[in-house]
Amino acid sequence: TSNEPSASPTTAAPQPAPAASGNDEPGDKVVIGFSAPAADHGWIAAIAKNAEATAKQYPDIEFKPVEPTNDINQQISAVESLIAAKVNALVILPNDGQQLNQIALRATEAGIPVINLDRVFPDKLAYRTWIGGDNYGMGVAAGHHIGKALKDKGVSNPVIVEIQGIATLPLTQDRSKGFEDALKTYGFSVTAKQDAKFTVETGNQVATGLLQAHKKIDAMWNHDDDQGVGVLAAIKEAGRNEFVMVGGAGSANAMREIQSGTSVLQATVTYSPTMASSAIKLARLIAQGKGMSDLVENQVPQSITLASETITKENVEKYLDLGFES
Amino acid sequence: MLVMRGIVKQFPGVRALDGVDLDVRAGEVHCLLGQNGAGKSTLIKVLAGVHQPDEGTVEFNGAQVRPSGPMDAIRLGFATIYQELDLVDGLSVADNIFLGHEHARLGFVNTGAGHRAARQVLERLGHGEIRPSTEVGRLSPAAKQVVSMARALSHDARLIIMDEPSAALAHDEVANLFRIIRELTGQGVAVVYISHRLEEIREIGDRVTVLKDGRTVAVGLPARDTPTSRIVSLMTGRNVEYVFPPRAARPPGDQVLEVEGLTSPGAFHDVSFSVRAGEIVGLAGLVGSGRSEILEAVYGARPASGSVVLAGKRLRRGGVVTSVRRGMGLAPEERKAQALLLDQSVTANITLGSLPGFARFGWMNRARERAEAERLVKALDIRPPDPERPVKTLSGGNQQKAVLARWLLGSRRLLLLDEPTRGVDVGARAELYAVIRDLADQGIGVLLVSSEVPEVLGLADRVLVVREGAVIHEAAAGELDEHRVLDMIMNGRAA
Amino acid sequence: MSDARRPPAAVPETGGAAPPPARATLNSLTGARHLGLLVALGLLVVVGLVTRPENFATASNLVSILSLAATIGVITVGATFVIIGGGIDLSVGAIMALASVWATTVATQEFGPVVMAVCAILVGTGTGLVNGLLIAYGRLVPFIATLAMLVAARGLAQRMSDRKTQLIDGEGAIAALSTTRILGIPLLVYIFALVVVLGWILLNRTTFGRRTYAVGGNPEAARLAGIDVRRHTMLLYALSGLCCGIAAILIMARTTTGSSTHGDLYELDAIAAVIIGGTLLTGGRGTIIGSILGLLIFTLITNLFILNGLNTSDQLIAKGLIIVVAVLLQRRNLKERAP
Amino acid sequence: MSDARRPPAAVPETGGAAPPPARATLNSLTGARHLGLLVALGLLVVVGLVTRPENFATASNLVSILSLAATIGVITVGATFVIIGGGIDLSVGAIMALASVWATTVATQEFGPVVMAVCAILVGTGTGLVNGLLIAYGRLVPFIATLAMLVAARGLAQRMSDRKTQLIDGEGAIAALSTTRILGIPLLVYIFALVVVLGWILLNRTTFGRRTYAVGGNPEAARLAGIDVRRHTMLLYALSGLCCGIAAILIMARTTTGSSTHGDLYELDAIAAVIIGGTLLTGGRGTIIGSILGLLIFTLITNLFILNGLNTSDQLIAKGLIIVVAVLLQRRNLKERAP
Ligand SMILES: Nc1ncnc2c1ncn2[C@@H]1O[C@H](COP(=O)(O)OP(=O)(O)OP(=O)(O)O)[C@@H](O)[C@H]1O
Ligand SMILES: Nc1ncnc2c1ncn2[C@@H]1O[C@H](COP(=O)(O)OP(=O)(O)OP(=O)(O)O)[C@@H](O)[C@H]1O
Ligand SMILES: [Mg+2]
Ligand SMILES: [Mg+2]
Repeated sequence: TSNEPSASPTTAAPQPAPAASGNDEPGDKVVIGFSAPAADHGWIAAIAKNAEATAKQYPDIEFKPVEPTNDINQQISAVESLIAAKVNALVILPNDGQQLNQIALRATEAGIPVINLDRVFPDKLAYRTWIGGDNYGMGVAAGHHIGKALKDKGVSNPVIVEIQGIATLPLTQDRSKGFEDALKTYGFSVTAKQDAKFTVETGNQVATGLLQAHKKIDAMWNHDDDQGVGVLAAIKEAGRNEFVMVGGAGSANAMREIQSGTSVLQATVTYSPTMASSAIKLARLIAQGKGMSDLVENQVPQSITLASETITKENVEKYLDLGFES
Repeated sequence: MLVMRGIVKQFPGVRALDGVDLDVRAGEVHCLLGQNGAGKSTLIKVLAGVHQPDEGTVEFNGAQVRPSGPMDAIRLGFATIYQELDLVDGLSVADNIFLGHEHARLGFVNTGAGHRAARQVLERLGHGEIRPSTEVGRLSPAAKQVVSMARALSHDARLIIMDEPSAALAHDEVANLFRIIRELTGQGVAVVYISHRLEEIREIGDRVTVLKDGRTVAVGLPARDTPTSRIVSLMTGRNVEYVFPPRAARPPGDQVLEVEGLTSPGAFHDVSFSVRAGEIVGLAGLVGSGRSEILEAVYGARPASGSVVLAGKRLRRGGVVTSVRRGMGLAPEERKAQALLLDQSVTANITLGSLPGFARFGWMNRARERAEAERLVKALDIRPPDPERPVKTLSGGNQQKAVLARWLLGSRRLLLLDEPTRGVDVGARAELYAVIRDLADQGIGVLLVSSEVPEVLGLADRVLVVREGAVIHEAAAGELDEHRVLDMIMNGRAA
Repeated sequence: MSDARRPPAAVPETGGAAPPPARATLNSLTGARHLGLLVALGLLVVVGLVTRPENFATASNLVSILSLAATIGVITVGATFVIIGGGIDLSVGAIMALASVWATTVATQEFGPVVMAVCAILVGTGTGLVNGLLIAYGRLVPFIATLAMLVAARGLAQRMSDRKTQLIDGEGAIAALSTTRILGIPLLVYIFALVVVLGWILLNRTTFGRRTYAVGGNPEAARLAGIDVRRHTMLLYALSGLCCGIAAILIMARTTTGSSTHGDLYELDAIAAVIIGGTLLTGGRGTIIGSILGLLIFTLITNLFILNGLNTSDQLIAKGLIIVVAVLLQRRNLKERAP
Repeated sequence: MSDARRPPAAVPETGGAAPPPARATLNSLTGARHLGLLVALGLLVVVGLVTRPENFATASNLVSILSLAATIGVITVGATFVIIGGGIDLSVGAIMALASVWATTVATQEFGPVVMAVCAILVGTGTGLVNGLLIAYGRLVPFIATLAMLVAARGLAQRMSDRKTQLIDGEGAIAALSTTRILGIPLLVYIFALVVVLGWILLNRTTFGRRTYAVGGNPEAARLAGIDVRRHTMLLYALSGLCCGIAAILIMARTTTGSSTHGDLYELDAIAAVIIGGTLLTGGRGTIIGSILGLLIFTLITNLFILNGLNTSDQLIAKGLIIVVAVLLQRRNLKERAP
């Protein structure tokens, strides 16, 4: 493990590179509203922080975050208040895209462009642009990494366990689907899966149980590096290291583990919270009526899916400063 | 030894004490008399540090004291037996007796020593059969009273205050209590004794102080020689004859209740009797003889085998709801635990048993409800006469009247009264007797349990003597006298 | 002694005889209790006016506060009955979730909005009835029975929905409850108000309400007074379930979805609102008005946070402090559990 | 009526008179109460043996169950005291989180593991003391005071940690509590056992324990007996806080982190364990052994689910049913709130 992680004050969000053209020149003043779930989780906290940091870089943005909450009813009220305040653009990471669809639609109807971050609204009329990670792709990346490693080792009939995040989120189901599909190409399948709740403690509890249930494991995919801290502690306590572990999201801590080379955690597949920075930038461009200068079109595209990258010991250097502190 | 002067205590809306004087000498039994709500309990609570007086002084052995809390009072050497039993149900007898002054070293309880000491106190009280390790919640009211007394004795007190200690006790137990009191006074301990039973005052008391409406109206009367009529008129401000209303002239009507072979294992067995309309049937017996259980079983509140027929129709066992709907009513023995909604108003308490009578399709007619409650508050002279007052701010006797008032509503065929005059003062008692007789005269059957034999004999038309869960004798009240009944209930001799 | 009716002379003489002051004190006490809540609410309003003068006092913000309060408000009405009746219901949020999921399954949606609404109400009431049966006749402790129901109902809801959020057609009649406005106020706020009024009437003007106080205040006395305590207890939980069913319709209208995640931790919020409102957790005392005021305080706090964009941590700290202050303003009076 | 000594004939009839049967009933009742729990535990063990013969009965699985139970077990001991004393503490999980965060800040970590442990304990006890002061002297209802503390402590924990999970050096003495084993059992299980034993002694063998029952069973009687009910109430919450502090050390050892998300919903689990264990929510009665058995039932259920790879939804449904069955096995007895 790293020695004093909390000592290194790398709290600052990664500084987004300046735009290739004159898009960074101050334009019309725009008010950007921002609503996200409660920051009780490292990844979400990084989202909120990145959004704020990026907004601060532009003197022409007035950033208006509202109370983050995990209660759908309250998030609806929060967005209502932003609509009432007549912001120029709305960046929304909904607790649940389906449940917030209605209110996003209302914002769009009120003439406010909605930038949908990460969890998608089912109704395309509800948003102007969607930007988010590729949950299915994340599962695929993890599946390929594990499939390949086990193929190389020549294992047949491997025991593969999966520790999910919150089971009721669509993103969890997408990740699992991708993982399953990728493994299938190697002729493997998931032996057991359990859901934790994105917290260190639940990760620890679920991992403890799974390690008991399976005396020999060949590979483990943990959806989330935050809960991964607890998972790793459980693995350590049980004194197990016979398997390959892959993480998810790409926290700085997970990267340090990978870098150390001594951990069971050999890789993690990214789901980067930098998307929040991009979302703010897009919101600004849309509100100011600008396009993305690297593209030919005069307007921002309708959807942008970030690729999920696989971080291993080989390429970890390159990613270290994009990693978020959980 | 103890001198209280000009004590004033104000509660929201009530001046409970309005300048009371009291002086108690070492080694005497000083009796405190007064109507329900006169302020007796409040006065002794001031002494026990439960209430802080608004005005007035307390002197003890010549020094000015001001007990600021129960702890303080105990330290001064005042021990108190409260009117409402204040025991912790979940703890054992020994733990209750020594609560707050446990046998302990460095915080660790010495259970053995505690049990030994508890046994000693209990034996001194003549109740060696109560085990120190028994959970108090499982004891009968009488046994709880003994534990309360044991607690007071366990302190090395110089003044013991007893607020109606005999209310839950039967004849024999009272005698036992008096023995202890004499023992105590012999050692120079002073006793302040509150009771509504004048004959007790005569037997044990040395001097009497009379309270009326929160004021002292007489100090230091000789307990034995003051005529009853004088005491009663001091208490009530009028002359009350302590007599029972005359029995009905006309013969009782149809059978209202017929009980056959009623049995509840462990409590009573094979009980059979009947009650006619307009008849008062009394159950006489010792505490613990099973009378309350018989009433509960008749009422359907306790499982029992055998048949209960009310007005010609057999009742399904175990259903209070049906019993009430068919015209029964029970005024239970422990008013606080079993009868009252302490937080609610007098009105809500009175009408609780006959809510459907005040409602149409479930909708309450509140005006009629209030009118009826007001009528009953007046009729029974519940004081203060404010039907909206929460019942918990009433004195004990007035609470008892509210319980009775509940069953004066609606059309009742049969009333079951368990110790209806417990804690009720002399004047109000006469009124209650009149009310009960009045009910019977209207054709209602009454089944009455009382631990005071004269009350049973004076009020009932017919008396059943209960002993150890069985009816051992039945006779018209006129054919019995107190001595014979006492002999039967104690020795089992059916004369 | 045949003069059963007492001579009037004695009456003015007695100690506690002066009823007018007594009455006054009593009333002012009750008043004071709600006064504390009103003062707390008032303070929050002042804070809102000072910090966000341009947004806070707008009609749209007030409507938004009421819409937010509606769902949990309906549940709070049911919870008030249960708690006054001496029980507790931890399963409210889960029942609401289950009702919302059941009412939005493909099979149910086919039959249209009325059937969906009826379905939600039946599921809610039925589940509440199961609680009631377990507690009243199975003699389970309410805390445990409803905790078990919480767990089981959420599990069932997840199972029925396959853990997915079930969308309702956005243009349907259910969603219209949230989008249709009369006098600028969405229908669901009217439903909330109606439930509060009916609840108030039921509690204060009917024998059912009287019995609720009796059953909670002293179950043994209620039983001996001829009240069927078990049946009543069972009905109380069914009533709470009914409220959850209605709340399910409201949340379906607001989110246009049914989901097993709806109403997470509503049980704590509802109980907190009821207790801040002055209802005793031990039963026998309490008011609907108090509960609703308590709830509005919570909602207003949230609204102020939203308007002021406070970060979560500071919000939580502030919320804790505000709760304490609000309650200190209306100190519990008279007999309470702890000293 | 001068015959002072009562004829012996009457004696065996009087209320508390017949002690042998009374005693027997009592003992068999207590026995039966725990018996119910033991039967439920036994059934779960049988299920484990049948469904996963190769994994369930292994030493390492048992150790793992105990390690899992340790953290919340310590909290349950404190919660038992509070509930027997007539109160309730909803803030346990939040206090544990705050203590874990405070003890793992950079500033604290500098001073080494002993200071970290002391810090966790002080923070826990101190926060519990604040609860106690608010309840005993500020006269707040326990439910509300500790709810406010729940909210505020989580907020403060988030603030201190800047919402990050704070890592502890994995090789340090704190983590060693989890990894060092004596006779194959990790140190933290010994700590858990020690807390249970000390708690049992405190409750059953000291005046503090007796007074806890008295304060919970009948606070007025306790006051009249000269017990300082307020002070005692305050101490009960401080004790609960102390247990949370100890639990914080254990969770730090297990997860090698301090985090504001630790202990989420522990309050419900702890209270549920205490009540399943036979302690009355209204206070005055209960046992430590019962609470621990209740907790083990919960832990065993979770363990079995994971071993058998059940999905969460089915887990929840099964858990609800098991709770009901476990409690039906040990029907609440004697005086209980509802009928
Ligand atoms: N806590 C209280 N709050 C308000 N009023 C009270 C309170 N306690 C007693 N009172 C009132 O004070 C008066 C005196 O009551 P107290 O209990 O001292 O009477 P008492 O003489 O003991 O009567 P009883 O013989 O019925 O026991 C009554 O009017 C009663 O209603
Ligand atoms: N809860 C109980 N559990 C076990 N036995 C009980 C219980 N209650 C009463 N008993 C027993 O039933 C018998 C009758 O009790 P109880 O004291 O009620 O008689 P009673 O004649 O009504 O006396 P009282 O004068 O107190 O009304 C006694 O032997 C008593 O021990
Ligand atoms: Mg009195
Ligand atoms: Mg009796």
